[in-house]
Amino acid sequence: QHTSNQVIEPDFDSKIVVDPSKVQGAPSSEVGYRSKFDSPKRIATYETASRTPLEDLQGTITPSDLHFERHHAGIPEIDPSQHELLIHGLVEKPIRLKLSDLKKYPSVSRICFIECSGNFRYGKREMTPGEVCGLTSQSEWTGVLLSTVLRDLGVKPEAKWLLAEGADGALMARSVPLQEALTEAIIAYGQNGEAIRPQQGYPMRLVIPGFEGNTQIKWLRRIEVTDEPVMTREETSKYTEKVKDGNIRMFSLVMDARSIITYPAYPKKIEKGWQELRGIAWSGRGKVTKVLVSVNNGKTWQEAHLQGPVLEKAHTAFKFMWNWDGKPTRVLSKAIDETGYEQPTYNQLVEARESKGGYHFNPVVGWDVEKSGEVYLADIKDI
Amino acid sequence: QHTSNQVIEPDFDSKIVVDPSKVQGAPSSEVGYRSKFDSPKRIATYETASRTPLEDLQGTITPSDLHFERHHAGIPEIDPSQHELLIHGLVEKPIRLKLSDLKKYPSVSRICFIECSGNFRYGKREMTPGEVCGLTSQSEWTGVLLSTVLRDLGVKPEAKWLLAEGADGALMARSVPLQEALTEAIIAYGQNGEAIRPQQGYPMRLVIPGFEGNTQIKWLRRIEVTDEPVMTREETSKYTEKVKDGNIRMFSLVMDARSIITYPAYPKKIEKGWQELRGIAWSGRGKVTKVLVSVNNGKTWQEAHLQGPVLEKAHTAFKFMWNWDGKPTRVLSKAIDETGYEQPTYNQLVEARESKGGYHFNPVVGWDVEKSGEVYLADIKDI
Amino acid sequence: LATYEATWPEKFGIGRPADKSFIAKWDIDVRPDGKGLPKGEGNVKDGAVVYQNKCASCHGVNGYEGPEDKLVTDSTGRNTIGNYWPYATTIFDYVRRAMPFNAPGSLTDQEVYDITAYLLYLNGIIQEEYIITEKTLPAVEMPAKKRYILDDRRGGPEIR
Amino acid sequence: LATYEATWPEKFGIGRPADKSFIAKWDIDVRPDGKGLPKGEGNVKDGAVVYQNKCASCHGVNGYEGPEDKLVTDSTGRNTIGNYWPYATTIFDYVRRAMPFNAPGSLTDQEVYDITAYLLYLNGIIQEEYIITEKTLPAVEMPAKKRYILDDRRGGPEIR
Ligand code: HEC
Ligand code: HEC
Ligand SMILES: [Ca+2]
Ligand SMILES: [Ca+2]
Ligand SMILES: [Ca+2]
Ligand SMILES: [Ca+2]
Ligand SMILES: [Ca+2]
Ligand SMILES: [Ca+2]
Ligand SMILES: [Co+2]
Ligand SMILES: [Co+2]
Repeated sequence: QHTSNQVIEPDFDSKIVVDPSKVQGAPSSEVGYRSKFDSPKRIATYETASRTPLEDLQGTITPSDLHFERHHAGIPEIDPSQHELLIHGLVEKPIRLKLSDLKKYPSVSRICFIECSGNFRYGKREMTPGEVCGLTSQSEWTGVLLSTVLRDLGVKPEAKWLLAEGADGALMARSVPLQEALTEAIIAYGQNGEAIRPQQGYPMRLVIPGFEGNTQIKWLRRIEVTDEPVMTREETSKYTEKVKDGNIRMFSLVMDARSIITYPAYPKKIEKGWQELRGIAWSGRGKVTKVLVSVNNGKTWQEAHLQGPVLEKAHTAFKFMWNWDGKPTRVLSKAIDETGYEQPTYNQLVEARESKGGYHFNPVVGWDVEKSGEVYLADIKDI
Repeated sequence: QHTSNQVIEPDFDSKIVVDPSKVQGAPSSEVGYRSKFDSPKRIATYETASRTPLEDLQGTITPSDLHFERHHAGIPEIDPSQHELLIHGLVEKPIRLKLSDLKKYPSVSRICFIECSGNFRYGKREMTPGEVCGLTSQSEWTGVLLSTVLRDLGVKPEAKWLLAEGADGALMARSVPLQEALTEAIIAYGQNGEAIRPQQGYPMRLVIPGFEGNTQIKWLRRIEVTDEPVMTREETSKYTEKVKDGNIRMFSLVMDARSIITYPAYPKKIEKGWQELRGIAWSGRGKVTKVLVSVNNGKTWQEAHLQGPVLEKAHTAFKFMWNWDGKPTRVLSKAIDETGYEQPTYNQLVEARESKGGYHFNPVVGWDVEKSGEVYLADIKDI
Repeated sequence: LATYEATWPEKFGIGRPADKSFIAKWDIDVRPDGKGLPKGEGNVKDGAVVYQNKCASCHGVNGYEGPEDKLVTDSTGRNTIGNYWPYATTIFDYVRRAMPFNAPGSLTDQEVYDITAYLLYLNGIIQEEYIITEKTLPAVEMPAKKRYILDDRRGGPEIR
Repeated sequence: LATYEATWPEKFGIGRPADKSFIAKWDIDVRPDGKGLPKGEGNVKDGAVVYQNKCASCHGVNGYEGPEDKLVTDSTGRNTIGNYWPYATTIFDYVRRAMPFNAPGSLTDQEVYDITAYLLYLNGIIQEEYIITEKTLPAVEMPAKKRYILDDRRGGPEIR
């Protein structure tokens, strides 16, 4: 549109600081890009997982390309024109659905978190929030309610479970109780406005708000309605946890309430004076009703401010205004949900479960603030 | 982590369809990517603007890299360590704030739309929703309330306006009434969880929910609190509109209620039978309370379903279940907001304003569905 | 949504019917009661050969040396088929759908039967001469079975 | 938020004070009453020279041939300084901040004064010998000024 024979090109590669108001900037583009001065990255230490850098984010939406990953055979590349979802088993009318078919059903959108039930690591002082529990992310998911599709097919009375299966190399498969799935599960094809990313299940996945991530089968290609669970490897050998009396608990499907302070946190360094302590809290059982914060190593707890709208089964941002006096201390957070569940300490969990880790381990975590202002992950056994 | 001397690489480049369950997929990565089968693009026909492809999106969040652009001197590249926001004028204590300073204030996040007040094009039957009104996008914005910052500085009693100015080549500047800005304006640094993209104002911008996009100064470097508006070129020569009796209306700041059906829409082709008609509706004056849809060229109107939670000054998804009988018809939508404002027709606007276009032109638009199932933009003068 | 639903047709009739042969091709799961198992029989001796050829590189010559998951109980107490898996049918189901890791879906049902027998044998659950079939596999009692309980937590203040 | 605010200190004291000289460097806006105008004077003749050198390539030798925005009224009735701009001070403010498009911020105040005079002259608003200064510029009456009204719509059913 603009004609000129003497355009001054901005200097994109040099670090020389020019007054940006004195040069013409870059033109518009088909796809935007990040500033080179702020390009957060996932923590991708394993081939089959990567973590959301919680400490680099703000608000509650996770950018789609920073959504955590966990896959068991890598990310398949799927041509949607070749992909079908088979729904069969205890239904009157088994069907095959293409992506274009799915989009014909009444659609729903919902903002909720997806968390891997193996989302807890500790053991070093030098760990970031993302390293501790970055296997949780939040998106606005769009798709069709499973109940809407099954209403069309006719579910037989003896149906009690379903098996959901992916098209990936692991043919990842999980059994889910039908009643719970019919309440809220979405066969999703949209994530934050666009198509689901390949890493999150393109072209379609299950989203079961509040459920452990592994049940929310990505690259979904088959749903079998059944009378009993299949007892796949992922609901027996994995995604079960050792609890009291030598027992192994299975089908722990709902993610318990949890929270983490993302600022201040390792590797940040803070200064004496007023700061806003920030974090996220969430519960698979509904709304977070309260987040308690302690800035004196658990001696006293105060209520944090929750950023509205507080949604069900969603990452909820909390804030707490803190005047740091410059003395070494420990800051902690604790989520409470609408069922009255209060996020436990590590020691409470260990006592209740006779276990020091495993899936669904959601202890209170916190940060030691040193005199220097340096911040380190607090010793979990000491909380 | 995994050792193997015979990894079968997935074939990412060929179109040969293999059963994805029979091959190992791609590993995790620091930053995700889109499927090559679904990579929406902005409509970037001008160097200084690009449009959100509304027809390719679902739900209500706009992916940050598809947020519409409008700039008047290109996108500056700003090193945040060199950037400052100066706040001065009718304040007790003028200050300079760096990005790191801004982040120290109490933060807020809010999902709302930003729309350019020049967001309406027509004239051809072959136009997509994005081409007609893709200068609107929605994000979760994070930052500090302007009122929080000004509370610290002390505003003098005679203050009535503010001038906001960008660091871009245009030194883009707009006057905004102080009272309205103090209610909701955010000095934002976050967009959908991450830093604001350069195209949207990195490292900081004004977000004034419901206000016309041009006032929400990007690359913000100066706020002067004043007793009178500056009458910049962008609030006189541009961003004003000719109305009744030869008048020119200025400071039309709030975006009027509006809606558009994004499916079915050009260039889609539909088939006889049940379909979900989908779209978005929004109002700068608060919540959308109702969207009316007509599937018979305005003869009768029915209420569409609104996807909750319905937020203030936010794109709200609406849906309407329609059984198309295969006969040519016209589908229309009309937004109604909490003030009782009803989106007008083109003819109503032309009559009221004695003008056939210009800023803040928000007429009801719709789509002609032909016998073939092809869908074309309806003639605006005929609605 | 309630009022919205009231505007929907009784049936949308979207998608195409799935016939038996299509379903059979994808219906790969095997349940504890044996449902889903193909007819067949596997033995420990043949399983050992397949295992050494296709599995040992990742799981160790004896099944517990890694580098990947231990399949056989050793002194470390790590979870294995022998000490942790509640159902023998899961071995068949999982190996057929996901292993070998680098060539998933490449095994024949015969190979899967043989390997299943071999892994049960290595874990001391069946004798060397025991034949695994669609009838005998569901009948195999797994040592860990009795330890499994269902999660019955439904929120509320109790920590468990 | 109300309860949250109750936990805040009276002042955060964030950021560093901005002194007069720093503010002066950035405080570039010029208001209708002339506030913000540097001392100076511009004339039509010098403005014509600057205009031909630095502006004509985009706005035309006579100011209305384009290819970019028409700056001078012609028979097309398109918006221009002459028929649409309510304040003469806006010319100074805008040209200084944003023009030439490809070298924004490159003009001296002297050049801006001269161009402002020239553009007012081309639009028939001032005479050729009229001198534009920080005193006279705010006094220039723009033809379109009287047409401007403030938006007083506040929602509700009325269409305006
Ligand atoms: C190239 C490496 C590789 C080869 C070859 C391989 N595996 Fe695996 N195996 C793995 C990995 C990696 C896992 C863990 C996968 C996961 O957790 O998603 C695994 C997991 C398993 C498990 C589940 C263990 C548990 O406790 O949950 C079984 C059983 C298994 N493999 C059996 C086999 C058999 C049988 C073969 C040969 C037919 C085989 N594997 C070949 C890498 C391999
Ligand atoms: C390289 C091209 C180019 C040059 C050289 C240029 N301009 Fe412009 N001018 C533009 C463009 C493009 C716009 C529209 C900018 C926008 O809308 O954001 C514009 C807009 C303007 C406007 C606003 C018009 C209106 O009605 O709002 C004025 C006044 C103006 N130019 C004056 C000048 C002067 C004076 C010079 C020389 C000192 C100059 N221009 C040199 C491209 C140019
Ligand atoms: Ca990081
Ligand atoms: Ca498109
Ligand atoms: Ca089955
Ligand atoms: Ca497979
Ligand atoms: Ca000023
Ligand atoms: Ca400039
Ligand atoms: Co679980
Ligand atoms: Co306006």
